Amino acid sequence: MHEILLSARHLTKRFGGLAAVNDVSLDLSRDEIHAVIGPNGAGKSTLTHLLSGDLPSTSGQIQLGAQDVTGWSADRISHHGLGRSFQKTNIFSPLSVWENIRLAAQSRSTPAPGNPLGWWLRADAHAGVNQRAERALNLARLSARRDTVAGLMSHGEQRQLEIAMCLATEPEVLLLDEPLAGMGVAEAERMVELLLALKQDHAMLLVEHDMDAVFTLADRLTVMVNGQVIASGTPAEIRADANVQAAYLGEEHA
Amino acid sequence: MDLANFLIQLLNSVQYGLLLFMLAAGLTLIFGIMGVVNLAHGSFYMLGAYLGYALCAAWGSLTLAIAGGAALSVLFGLLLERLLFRHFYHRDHLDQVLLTFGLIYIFEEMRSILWGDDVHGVPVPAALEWSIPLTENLSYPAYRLFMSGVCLLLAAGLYLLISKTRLGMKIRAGAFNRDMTESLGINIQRIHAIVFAMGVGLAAVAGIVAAPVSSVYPNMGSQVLIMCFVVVVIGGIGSIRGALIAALLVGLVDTFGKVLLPQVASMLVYVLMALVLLWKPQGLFKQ
Amino acid sequence: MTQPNRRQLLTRSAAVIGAASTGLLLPEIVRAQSNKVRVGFMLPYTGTFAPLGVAIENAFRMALDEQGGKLGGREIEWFKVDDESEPSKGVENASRLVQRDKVDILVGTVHSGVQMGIQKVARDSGVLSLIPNAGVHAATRALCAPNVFRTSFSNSQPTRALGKVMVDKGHKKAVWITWKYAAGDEAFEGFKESYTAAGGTIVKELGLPFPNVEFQALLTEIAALKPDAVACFFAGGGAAKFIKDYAAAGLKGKIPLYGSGFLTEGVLDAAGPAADGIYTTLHYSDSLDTARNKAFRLAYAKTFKLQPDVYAVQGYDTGLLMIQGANAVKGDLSNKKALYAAMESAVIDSPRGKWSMSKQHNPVQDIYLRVVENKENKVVGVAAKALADSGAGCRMA
Amino acid sequence: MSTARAHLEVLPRSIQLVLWLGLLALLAFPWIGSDFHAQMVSRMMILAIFAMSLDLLQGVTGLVSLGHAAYFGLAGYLLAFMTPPGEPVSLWWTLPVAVLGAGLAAAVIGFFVVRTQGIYFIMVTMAFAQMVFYLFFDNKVLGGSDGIYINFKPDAVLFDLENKQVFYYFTLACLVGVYLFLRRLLWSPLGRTLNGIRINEHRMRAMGYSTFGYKLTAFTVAGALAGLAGYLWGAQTGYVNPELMGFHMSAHAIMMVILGGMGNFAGAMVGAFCFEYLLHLFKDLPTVGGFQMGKHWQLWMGSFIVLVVIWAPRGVLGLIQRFGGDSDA
Repeated sequence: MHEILLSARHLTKRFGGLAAVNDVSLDLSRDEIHAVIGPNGAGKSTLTHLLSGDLPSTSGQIQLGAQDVTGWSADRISHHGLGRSFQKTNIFSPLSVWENIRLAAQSRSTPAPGNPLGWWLRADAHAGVNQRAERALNLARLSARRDTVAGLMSHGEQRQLEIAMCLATEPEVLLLDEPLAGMGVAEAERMVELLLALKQDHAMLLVEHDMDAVFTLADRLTVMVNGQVIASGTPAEIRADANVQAAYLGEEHA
Repeated sequence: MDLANFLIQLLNSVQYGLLLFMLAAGLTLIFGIMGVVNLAHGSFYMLGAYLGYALCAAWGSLTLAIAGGAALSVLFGLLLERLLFRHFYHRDHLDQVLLTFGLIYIFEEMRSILWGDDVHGVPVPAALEWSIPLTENLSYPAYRLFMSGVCLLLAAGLYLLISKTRLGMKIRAGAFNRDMTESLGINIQRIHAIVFAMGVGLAAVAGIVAAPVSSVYPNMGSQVLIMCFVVVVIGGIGSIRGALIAALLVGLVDTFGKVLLPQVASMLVYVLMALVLLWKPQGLFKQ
Repeated sequence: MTQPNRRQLLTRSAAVIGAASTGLLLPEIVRAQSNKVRVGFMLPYTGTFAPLGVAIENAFRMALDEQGGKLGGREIEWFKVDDESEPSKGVENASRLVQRDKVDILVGTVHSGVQMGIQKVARDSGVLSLIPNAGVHAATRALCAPNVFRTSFSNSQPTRALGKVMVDKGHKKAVWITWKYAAGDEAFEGFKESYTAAGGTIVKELGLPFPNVEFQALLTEIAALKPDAVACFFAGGGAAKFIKDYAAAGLKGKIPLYGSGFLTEGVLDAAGPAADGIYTTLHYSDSLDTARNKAFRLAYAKTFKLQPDVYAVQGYDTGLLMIQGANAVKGDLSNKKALYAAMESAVIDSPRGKWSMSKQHNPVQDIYLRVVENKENKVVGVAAKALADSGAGCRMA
Repeated sequence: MSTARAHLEVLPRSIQLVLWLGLLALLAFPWIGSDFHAQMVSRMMILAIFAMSLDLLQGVTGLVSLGHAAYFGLAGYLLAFMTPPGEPVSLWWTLPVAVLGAGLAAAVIGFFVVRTQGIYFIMVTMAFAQMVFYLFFDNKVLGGSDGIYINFKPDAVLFDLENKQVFYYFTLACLVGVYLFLRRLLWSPLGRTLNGIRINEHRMRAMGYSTFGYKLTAFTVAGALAGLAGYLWGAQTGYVNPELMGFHMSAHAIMMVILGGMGNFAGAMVGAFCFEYLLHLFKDLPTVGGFQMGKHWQLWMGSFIVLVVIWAPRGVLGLIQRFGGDSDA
């Protein structure tokens, strides 16, 4: 089995009485896409927020590589090699595509806020940052849209930009929250290709509804219903699993 | 500070707190519920006080002045909302700050042109001219008790209106998500007009009711403005209950600050506000 | 809007800048030097002290009009600036009159913070500066100057006459209360000096932040302390409120209230019956029973349809002082030595009674004891005869 | 698809032109205008520096501070405390001390204030500024409500600041220096980060920026630059009082930045000059037919502000752009 990059043990998140995520444990290994599926409101997005540090967990433990990152802030976790994209497009609309990606890339090599050097140097003259940004731009196949204002692009392209900004921080672990949401067939195919290409030396957690994409991409599958994991395993095992069918998949995939 | 004195000071602080709530009530609606940063709130209070003085002089009775003042100020509020504020609900807080700061200048000058720059007094109605003896040389003016009564009535009325009536429900819905409420077929424009006019009316009525005690003088609004924002923000923007509790708290700190720590009395209220905001960044009772 | 060519763009922007800068220069070009006396008013025409600014200007002009509207035989050109009682603009507004309008005489102001700004400009520029109201001590003490004359009072003068009066009336233990700001502290200095000298003891010194007007807490404190009497310094809207709260708290009948005259000046119709029986000391009273005062009040009321107050009297006296000075040098205001000498030795026949100038250019004047009876300050007697300010620390250059 | 760069960094040509013309006018002014106007314009320049320092917070980082005058006044007071009554003090060490002092105060207050968001940030900055105001207003040791004199302008050895024209050009140099520093800062890593925080702070955190540190740095730098302006104000007028830190001064700074147009520092400068110039203009209005126009200056000033906020949402600079006909505004 490949090296485990991210593992969660008994993760729980309560909002008052409601347990949005209830005692969930899962592992993410290198070179593997681990998809999390489940009906709306199953707690998938909440899970990503817990793993990325956007939301503090009520209980449970998160391990990123060798480091226990439970309770860390989102920016500290990000610095430890976790990149994430958002379900609702969350980009810098007035800025150009290049500037969006460059800002993400800059987060990795920028002087401390208080250091006056960081006030005087020209941000876009930093070779390392530019190189990282260029790589992410090409990986996400957005080179043609380099100087376009992000807000003016199509929904699909903005989702690609989300991925590019995620890659620009050169993370080892990728949390992708419904990257295919709202995409046309052609755009979705291109995105699936992109995700497959990214598989090497990244560990990816994919939250997705598009069953075809999930079954082509995922090496492991976890099904969540009402905040709990009801089944986890390879796509074949999940397809054959009785209670998954009953709770979620329905006949056509039987 | 023996017990009797302490109890009287407590009464003073409660009375000042209730007065502060009455002054800030209009702001809880416009700033609290509708989210419009209304720096001109002090000016509405001042215009109300001068209006009350003028009506009281003309009609001779405070109750008539309150009624007349309320009606006129609500009309003025409706007009102002129609002409100006209607275009600013979606605008950024900064534009609201700029607009209302300009209005402060305009209203100050309007008052100077209409009613001159002199200090005036509004007589306490004869029925409330007496005082209740507390100690052998201190007694409590009945009018202040009347004012506290009005404040409590106002607080209860506002609380019930906002949280228990259908109109209140629509107001809260509109404040929470304007577009969703509009799509449900509720005429949000009318709701906003009503709430804004009520906010202006409340500020003006507060001016009239407080006039017999505070007397009426130029630029009186600016002294009240900052204190009203302090009350609304400490209470939690949008919460009527929060504004009442915060007003009582500020009344307490201000009253006992003057008596016990006179050297730092002026800073205490702001220290309180800073502490509350740092402890609970959304104020005490934010929904 | 098609993309305009460079030339068109250049002209438009230049027009904007050109208009702005000429606007700045315009007043400059008009300012030809004429042989009129240039008098500049720097007074509050907006905000809380607006009525005081108007009263001072009215009375000053009336004093000059009574002498034919001339100063030492020369016509007068008037300049005005609204100081808004805003201390942060004090120096800026004063410089406008002194440097831009090149006034020969600067009359102003009311607020002591703004007065400090004027004092700075007056000491630097040497312009003849007449102070019609602000009682800040420094103006005729540490920061005194030969070209600065005050026709009103120093903050401690009225209260220096108060101490003895209260002890004479048998009040051995008193509480002092005022706003915590410069004018309040300086008024207390006068009261403390005179009251302790006359054998009284100050039980407690109460203060509240300026401009807070919520007095209930301190009134309760006073009731608990049970002093023989209360002495205070308040002015304007806050004074009216203090009088009403004091009476409403039932203290009016039980603990007599004394104060500097500004407690009951110009606020009696706002304060109403609550003010009756309050004893105050001030260098003037509406009901001063002298022919001079009656003539002045009649003339003022006829000209301006307003009842004059102490601020009008101070404005009027500023006019009288200026007339004496200008006539002594026959209008040649540049002869500063003779002008200042004449003004220093002037005796002003004022509605408040004759007064003369101290060496530090602050009035040496009688302070009257007054009591409020149905909205009027009745003169009861002279609390202090020819009282002069100490002028400590003044080194007249 | 227009390839508009983020409008912040690159100023449209019409605005660049206005700035160059403005600079020329300012350079030539002392030779045309009188002493008083030179002082008035140098006061406008000082307020322009103050407005630009607030624009770093308000326009670039999206933090609206209603207490920015506290650091402006504080530096003025530091100069007053450092200047002995009898003789001038050297500019070369007092200016840095005042600026660093104001920056330190901004850092301390900022540490508490920067955690809050939105409206609460506005209110808590106002609360802290009122505390600083009353600290000086109530204490006679710190000058009390009547303030303190600064009897001598700082001594600069190389040039004589007592000479009004020299002081004017020194202020102009500070203005241009601060403007260039801030324009340059827009292109620096800190500038780009603050820009990102204004647009989408949540995403910035998700990408690995500890936004608290950056916002605190912006607050401190803005406080220090406000200190520079306060120091110059104290040096020029020679009189500091608590109102310099008051609510009105902070509110006027916000007016200037919004009026001029936010985010590119040119707007803050134009806003400062317009605001001050109009105040003078309206107060000087003649008496027309017995109606003293000048006395009611508040009416005209208030109306102007309301008109600008309705018809020129992006401030005077927005107007100049439209007036100058730039298409990619």
